[in-house]
Amino acid sequence: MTSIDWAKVRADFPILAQQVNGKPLLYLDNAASSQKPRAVISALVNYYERDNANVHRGLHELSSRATDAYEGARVKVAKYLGAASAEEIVFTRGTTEAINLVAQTWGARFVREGDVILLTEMEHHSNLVPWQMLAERTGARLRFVPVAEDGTLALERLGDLLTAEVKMFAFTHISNSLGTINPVAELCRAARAVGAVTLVDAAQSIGHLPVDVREMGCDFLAFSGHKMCAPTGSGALYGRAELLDAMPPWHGGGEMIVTVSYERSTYKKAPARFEAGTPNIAGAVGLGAAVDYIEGIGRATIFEHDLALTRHALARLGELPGVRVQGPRDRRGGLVGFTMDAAHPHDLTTFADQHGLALRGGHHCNMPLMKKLRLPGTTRASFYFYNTKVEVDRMADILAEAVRFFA
Amino acid sequence: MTSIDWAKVRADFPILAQQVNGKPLLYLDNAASSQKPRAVISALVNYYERDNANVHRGLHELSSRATDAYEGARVKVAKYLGAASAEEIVFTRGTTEAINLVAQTWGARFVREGDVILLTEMEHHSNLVPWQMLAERTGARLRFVPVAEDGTLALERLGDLLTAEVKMFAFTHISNSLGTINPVAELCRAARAVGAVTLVDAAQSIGHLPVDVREMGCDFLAFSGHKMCAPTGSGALYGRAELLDAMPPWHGGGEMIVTVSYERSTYKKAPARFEAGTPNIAGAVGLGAAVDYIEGIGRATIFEHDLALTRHALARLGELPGVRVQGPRDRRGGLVGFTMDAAHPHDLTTFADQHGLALRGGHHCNMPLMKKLRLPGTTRASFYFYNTKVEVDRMADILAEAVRFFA
Amino acid sequence: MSTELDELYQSVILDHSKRPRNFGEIADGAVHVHGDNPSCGDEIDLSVKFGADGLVEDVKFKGMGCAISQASASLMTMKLKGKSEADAREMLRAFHDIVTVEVAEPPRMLGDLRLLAGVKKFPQRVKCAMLAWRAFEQALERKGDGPTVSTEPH
Amino acid sequence: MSTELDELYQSVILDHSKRPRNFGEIADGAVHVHGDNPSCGDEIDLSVKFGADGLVEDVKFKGMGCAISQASASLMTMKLKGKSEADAREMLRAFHDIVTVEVAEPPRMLGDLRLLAGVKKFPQRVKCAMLAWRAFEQALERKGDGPTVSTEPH
Ligand SMILES: Cc1ncc(COP(=O)(O)O)c(C=O)c1O
Ligand SMILES: Cc1ncc(COP(=O)(O)O)c(C=O)c1O
Repeated sequence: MTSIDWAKVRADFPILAQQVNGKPLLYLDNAASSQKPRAVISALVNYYERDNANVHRGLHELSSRATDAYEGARVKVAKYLGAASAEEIVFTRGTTEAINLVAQTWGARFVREGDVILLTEMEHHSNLVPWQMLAERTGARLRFVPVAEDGTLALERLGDLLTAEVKMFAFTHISNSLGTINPVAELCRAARAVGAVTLVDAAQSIGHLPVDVREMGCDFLAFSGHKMCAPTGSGALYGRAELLDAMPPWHGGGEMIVTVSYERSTYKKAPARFEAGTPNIAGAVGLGAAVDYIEGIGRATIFEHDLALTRHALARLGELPGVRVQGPRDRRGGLVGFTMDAAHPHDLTTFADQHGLALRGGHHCNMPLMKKLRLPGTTRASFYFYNTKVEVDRMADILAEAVRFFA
Repeated sequence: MTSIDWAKVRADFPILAQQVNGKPLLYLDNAASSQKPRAVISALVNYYERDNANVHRGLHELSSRATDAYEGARVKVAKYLGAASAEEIVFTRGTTEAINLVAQTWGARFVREGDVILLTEMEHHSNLVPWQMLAERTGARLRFVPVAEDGTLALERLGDLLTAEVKMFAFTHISNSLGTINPVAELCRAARAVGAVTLVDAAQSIGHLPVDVREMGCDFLAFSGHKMCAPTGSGALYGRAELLDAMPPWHGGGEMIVTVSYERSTYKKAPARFEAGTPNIAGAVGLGAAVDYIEGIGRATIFEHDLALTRHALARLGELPGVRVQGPRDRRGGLVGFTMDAAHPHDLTTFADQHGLALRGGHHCNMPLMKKLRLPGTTRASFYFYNTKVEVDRMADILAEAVRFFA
Repeated sequence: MSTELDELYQSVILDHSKRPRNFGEIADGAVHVHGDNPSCGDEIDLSVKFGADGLVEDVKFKGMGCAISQASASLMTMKLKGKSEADAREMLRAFHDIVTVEVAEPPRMLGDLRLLAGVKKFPQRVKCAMLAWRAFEQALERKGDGPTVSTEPH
Repeated sequence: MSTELDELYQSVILDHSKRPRNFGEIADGAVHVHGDNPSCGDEIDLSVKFGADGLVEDVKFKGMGCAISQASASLMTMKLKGKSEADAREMLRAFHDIVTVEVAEPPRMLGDLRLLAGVKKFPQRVKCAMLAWRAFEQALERKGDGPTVSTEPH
């Protein structure tokens, strides 16, 4: 087993040592956004107190340092994802921007009327709405891999759905409401067999378990830094070099051009081609620091830890009357969505908050899935490596109290 | 006169108290990016150490605090710009993203083949390339207000150029290579008279002099936070409410929708409509802190200060043999672009850097303008309120040494 | 235990949320309004029938959502019946006041609606309490249009 | 004064940058290559004429840019004349070495090009020193194609 001192790890997160509504903060809203360790906060402070300048354009010391820090972060992210080279990493504000970038540029070049974009019924709005917009612009059609009763994808339907008309198969690695871990390598293989390009939404997996784009065999992968200990406004798109270089540019502006005349411009190759204007330099530096921090613990270790908490949570929630957990029993990530007969998710979340417990209630940007499951939303507890078994017990006690309170 | 203790202000910027290449740092690359005061860095640290959570979606304490901080920053920015309401402020990564947003969404709805986009010959690539792309997509044409010999806009040509075919007139407030301050209110008035929409690129003016969208009478205004003491990755688009609400959505995803089914979605009004996904929350909070910091000094005061340095720099540069300052004599912002016969901008910038002096050399994302002026680029010194007259003298001494060195 | 929670979820409120009164739809001659809070998924379908005298003759609602939104809707329907437009508007104003600011003496006409004053300690829940009222406000706007069967798009 | 600067801008280098040798264009029978550093605007038009024996018969350049890029181009043209492809490639490799890493004894064949070793202290300027060489490398690639008049797109 691992020899991580989890208490010491937890102490790296200043925000956790506070009282909320008179109770110790019990932060279980990690699937929405994770907290930041001191190492990441310090990386930002150091950047601004020592190295800050604009990147790429300068021949002075600070500008060189800023550029090295920014490009160094790109190398870290590339390694973290198992990408073939740093040129395959485009920095974005997060998952949503990365998916929109693909839908707009790859989509403009490669999607035509009658083509099919295959999604799943469990996609976050961020991996659904951009494709709806692309379908509307191009006349392409959307298809969905159904979610089965047990919260997993109905893979037996894949043969029918993944036809030669499918140009893109975009799916989430881990469902943010059900917790389902999808068999991404298998899905990518199936897509490749019909010549479809794949995009993996790794928003929920990126900081939680080993993610390797070449093992997965995906063409694109999108993630957000803020869910993996990094600053808000950081994140990236991974794209296979061949695909990125075949895509038209996205935003026009400084840094993405080779030559500009008043009439026309020529564009750099990826990743610069897709990073017009001054980027979120400190955000990237913070993301690099988050990669280092997470790798210091180890993603396999984190997964093991989160899974242990999840199992314990499932056991404790199972004891509560009228509480029903959504999603599969096995192959699930570190989050638990559930309903409680006695209380609507919003009432339950308000109740929890008064006890210092941060949960999330609602549709979790999965409106159509909630409708399909005939749920008015769920309440979600999501774990990260700084959470403890004692916290899970405290959560269960608070929920038990809620059952009594709202009965 | 003002009673600002400039030495005390300067002490607010930790980065300035360092040696570079064995000499005290003399940072005169502010037009590329400004430095950050402790107040802004602390706002980031406080946000991450106390309040961090995802915005809008949560019913728990941290989420409320994060949402209040984020939306509070929007109110501050709205006031700072003199906008009619906070709903007119869309947070973006910076100027470039803001302009692309307008070119893509407003452009898609309102620009048709044969329409004209009017720009000026002094636009930064970020206010040129997005319009070239729009022109290519739609068949619209670009026209340019020429830059006259003295570095100002040839306003006598406006009558010919600003015809009824012009749908958009987009121009910079201050030229980032010439320093020219354009008569924005006059340009907006002229555009309104022919029914053209206006976009002001305020990248260089936003933290340097009073900017009021209603006094200007513009329809859109774009700026970057990183040039006004705020974090990288922050910035905003101001848009008149009526225009924003007439624009189609941009990126699809969480937070910008009202309802989502598998087939279609309906969208929120501005600004949420244009802010898909988790935004750069800390960036916005830092931008709000930068607004407070700058307003604490006063923009009129800052302008006065920067102008005094610029005048002094112009006088000192005038003494140097073979040094030619670009741009107008009067009505100019706090930056000076020049050429030196003895040295190419890159050699000069390297020379300066060895003396601790951060200058920028090159085309400054103004390639077509440099070509027109038959310059291989210029060297630029750009000032901010933490710079001093003593620093300008030191710069002049270093440049004098360069003249001798490269002679 | 948190007294704020006890004030927010008083037994009358929990009771109304579990067994809402006037739950259903008015078949004929009513103005129908659909309202929702997209960020939380609460929905309401309100039907309001105005009498020849302009008074609120009947109000019913269907909906799903949190206890606060359901209780507020249920209590509202009970209080609005028989009211004139002026009185109803006054009630709307008064109710909005008690869920957003400290009101020393909440008007008696609000009756049990006053029990929802606990909401003001929970700013994010104000929109839950107001959902039914916003729908009713729209019904008033469309009173002149006569009976409708369409629902309001967001 | 900074010794790094003195090493970077030795008098020979400044001299070549101000009065570049072999400045111009080869009219007939040459391979023409255009190269640039888009981020700084340095440009070069290189023409290389290969003899029947495969040796570099003549090299000329036109361009604008910083002292480093101009001096490097000027010195390069002087050294390449009469060289075989193998020798020229060896020289390219050796030159790249001295401007990027510490080389104890720079090969004598580089001649005055060794004066550009000061560049290695200035990593951002390496691309300036290499611009002419990258263009020459392209000319070698296209040697087999015979004389061209087109310029290379970026
Ligand atoms: C006039 C002008 N416009 C636009 C920009 C682009 O700003 P950003 O790179 O922050 O998007 C700049 C700064 O580089 C500028 O000076
Ligand atoms: C599965 C999934 N996809 C996409 C997103 C969107 O991420 P972001 O809001 O950081 O762009 C999220 C998080 O909200 C998510 O959980």
